[in-house]
Amino acid sequence: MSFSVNFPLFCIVGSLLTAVVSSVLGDRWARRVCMAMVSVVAVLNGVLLGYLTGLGRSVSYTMGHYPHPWGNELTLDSLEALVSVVFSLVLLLCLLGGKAQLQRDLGDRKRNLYYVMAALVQTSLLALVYTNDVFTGYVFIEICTIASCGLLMIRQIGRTTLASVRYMIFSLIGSGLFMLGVVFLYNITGHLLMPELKQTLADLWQSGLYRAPLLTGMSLITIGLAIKSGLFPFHFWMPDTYGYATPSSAGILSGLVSKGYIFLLLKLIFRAFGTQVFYGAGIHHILYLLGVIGMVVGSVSAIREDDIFRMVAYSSAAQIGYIYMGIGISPDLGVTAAVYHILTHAITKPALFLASAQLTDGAGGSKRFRELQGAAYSNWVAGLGFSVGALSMIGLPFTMGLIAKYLFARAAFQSELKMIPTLVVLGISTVLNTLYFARTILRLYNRPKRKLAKPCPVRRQIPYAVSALVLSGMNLLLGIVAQPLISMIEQGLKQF
Amino acid sequence: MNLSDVFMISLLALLLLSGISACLTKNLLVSFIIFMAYSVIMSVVWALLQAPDLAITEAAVGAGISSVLLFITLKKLRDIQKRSEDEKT
Amino acid sequence: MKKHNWKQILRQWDEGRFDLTMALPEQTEPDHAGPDLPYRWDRRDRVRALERRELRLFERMYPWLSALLCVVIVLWLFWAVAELPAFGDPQAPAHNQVMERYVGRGTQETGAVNTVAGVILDYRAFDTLGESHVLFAAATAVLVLLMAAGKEDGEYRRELAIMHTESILRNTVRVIVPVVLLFGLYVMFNGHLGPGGGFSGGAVLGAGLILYAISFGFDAIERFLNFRSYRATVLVSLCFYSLAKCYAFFCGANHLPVIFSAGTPGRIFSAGLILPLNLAVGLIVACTMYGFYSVFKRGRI
Amino acid sequence: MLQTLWENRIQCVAVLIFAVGFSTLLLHRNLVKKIIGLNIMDTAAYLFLTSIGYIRGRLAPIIVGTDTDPSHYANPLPAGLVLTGIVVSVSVTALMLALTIRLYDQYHTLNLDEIYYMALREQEGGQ
Repeated sequence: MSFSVNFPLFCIVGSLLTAVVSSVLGDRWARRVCMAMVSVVAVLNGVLLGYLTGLGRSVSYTMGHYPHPWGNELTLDSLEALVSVVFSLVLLLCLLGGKAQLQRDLGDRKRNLYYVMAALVQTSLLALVYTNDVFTGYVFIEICTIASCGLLMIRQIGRTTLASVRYMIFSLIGSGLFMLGVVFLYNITGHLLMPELKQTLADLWQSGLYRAPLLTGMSLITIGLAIKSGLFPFHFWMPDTYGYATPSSAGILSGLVSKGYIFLLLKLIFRAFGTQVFYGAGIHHILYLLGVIGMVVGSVSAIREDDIFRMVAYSSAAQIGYIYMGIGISPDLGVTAAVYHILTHAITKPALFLASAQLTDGAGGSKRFRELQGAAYSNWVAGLGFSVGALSMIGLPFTMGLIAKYLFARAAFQSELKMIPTLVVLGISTVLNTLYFARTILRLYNRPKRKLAKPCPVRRQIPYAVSALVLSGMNLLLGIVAQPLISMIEQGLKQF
Repeated sequence: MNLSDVFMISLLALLLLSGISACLTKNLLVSFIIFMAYSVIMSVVWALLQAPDLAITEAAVGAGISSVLLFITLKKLRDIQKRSEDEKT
Repeated sequence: MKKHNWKQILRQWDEGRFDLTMALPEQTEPDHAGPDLPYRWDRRDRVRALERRELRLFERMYPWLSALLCVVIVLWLFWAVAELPAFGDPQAPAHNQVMERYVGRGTQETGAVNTVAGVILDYRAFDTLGESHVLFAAATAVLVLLMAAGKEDGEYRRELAIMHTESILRNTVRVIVPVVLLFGLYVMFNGHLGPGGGFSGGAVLGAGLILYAISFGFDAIERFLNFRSYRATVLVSLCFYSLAKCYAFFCGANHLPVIFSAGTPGRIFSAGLILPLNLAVGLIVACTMYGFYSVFKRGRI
Repeated sequence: MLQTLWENRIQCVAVLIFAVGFSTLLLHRNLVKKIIGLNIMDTAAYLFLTSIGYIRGRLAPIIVGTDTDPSHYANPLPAGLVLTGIVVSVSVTALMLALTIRLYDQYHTLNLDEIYYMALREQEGGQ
């Protein structure tokens, strides 16, 4: 066995140590250490990805001397490595791209604590992606919740405190339900490790024993994670949370944290419940329905917003709907589309938030569209970043958005029942997306009558420019040559 | 049904009662005190369920530290209220 | 019925004020709001009035709504509970080979007489590693929130002056605090031999510190626990915890022997890593609990 | 069914308390009451979990002497999980209380909806 299977352990413990050490360092050093750690994590996971793709099967890594079902474990396979590479890269780019706003929004004394929270988010995302144990999932969900609340409320204006309270309340309801679901499943199976859980649940499903607790446990876990990731009826915390946080945090929360929960749900469906039991129980129909409604409702709300951040936040609610719709369609093609869309959204949404921040800064700090007229001329990088992101969200050719929509449509043809509604809603949603994103782009590139704001100095923009160009480049690259990524996801799902 | 069952059932009834009344009481201070009682009852229930580790922890954390934090918060809130009223007058 | 002015709708779309309710006739608009009057019944006003009415309605509905929700959840969960294995049944599925190994071979494998300590600090140590960082994360977040409140709150000094006159309280505390601290330490050190462990011991220790701080003031406690020593303790304990567990995980996964032996079960210096880990956890918990109190009380540690 | 419910009475009580805490957390407007509801909800889930570990007529899972026969002791795993959970819930409580203090400092009320309207008005006034 190659040495690289130890990398997830090193990444997780290393990020924990980074968080602890950053809390006593000064601002600059905390920043450097944290960025270095995140890049190292990205590289190590990349190496692991290479190894696991070659290996072609999943590996379970015991945390300690006791294999499952006795001790904690991690599972490593190519999909998990792929997702963690993307997550760490995006986290790095978020921290880089929002640097200017971070310096403005954070007080002097606690800037290092921001990096503590970022490192904790990184740890918990890695643990959520790699874990093979349901209860470990619960513990790291809590770390993730607290750390993301920290990222949110560290910019202390009234609205962020209010937003973090609402965020916390929804998250805690979600984790409470998740916990109760785990308790139910433990009660009827006696296992917390995923392989045994899957085996026992499949047996119980066959024999029909304990049917009610089984269904209850699964649905409680699903509802809990759906609430935490902001599926349709539970998306009310989103606009405030993403709209008032500092842009790096908005990018991290919308692009990574909610995706981490969804990935955990996928992992539970495949590894802990088993697709047969989960799809046999019919919970996916509810997810499908809520996802479809969320796609439309989120977009309609976004059209009605005249604040650019809140508009992007509502669009996030719509995109979460896409992902759940994919999970609801079918366990093979539908989930492939969902995973692809997780990556699309993780790459696109931070780019949009960071670009909006740059644009509003250039336009004198107002988030209204009226004042943003022609803002792209004073900051062409941000204009470019926003346009690429927006076009990808609409689903134009050469972007990841189009591929995601194609994959959803392909999955829809598998299911007779869901084909028509899926295609119709995809169409409606595309039109609605076009309505609000096209409007914004037109605004940005429409020369105002009054004089343009002065372009901001180039030196301060370099970190943002790097991050925007890399994010846009990734988006276009993976949109043009999508096939390797799709086959990687498909292969990964087979190993799941 | 023997004596320990009766004891357990009465504890459970008390637990339910204190849980509901802690949620429904209007006065915050009363609600905190009921919550403290709830934690103590919970720790006795856990001791009866053969989980002494939990009983110790719940007694220290639930009845001790959580409640202290709640009381300080209430104190803080009153201070803030008083300060803002002073500023008004 | 209002006639739609498409140009106007287009402009509103462009300005982000696009609203599907525009198509509806505006009944709520007051009659007097002509174009010559300065007051215009704005859309926001309409929404706000609507929401206020909703709020009042909700205020009245709250007990009923919550009762309804409660009943729905209870019925749903009762339906599930009714099928669960009976309480206290030794044949229940939860008591399977996992539990048998934890109890039957736990003492031999981990060296801990208290199998709960063996489970959380050896078999399932990764959970516990995460858990102590939950405490750390929460302490950091609380520090961020309440430090920003700015100047130190001088209120507690006045309270302390009142406390000084309460000699009964102070003398009681003087007697109780050493006992509480001693009990906390005992629970911490004894975690692998009897009920207790790092978390409970740390919580008791923290409660003792808080009691001391309440009656004797922070100045007394700062002689041995100020911000510097707080940070140093937490840093060292957490780093030790992470590194020790990382080493154990690494050895376990690669089938290497660890240098810590289980020792003779029942002795105080036994159970390999469990005793030092309990101490580390206990210090973290005690410091964090005291830190919560101190930050809440005066805005700093 | 009633027979099983009576046998599982601890779980039933836990479910009842969970529902009370859940609806308080979701529907009550006072932030501090929400926090109490949260704590009650969490402890109810832990009570449920602890009751799984209990086995009639067996002792706490602390080995007595050299008797390591698994059929003499209760299940240690639920206790370990609950221990983890309690610490998580006290951390979350502390964080929520700190948020409450900050919020009260800014808006001078604990009613979340009032706070929301005040924030909305503030935002519109700022434009």
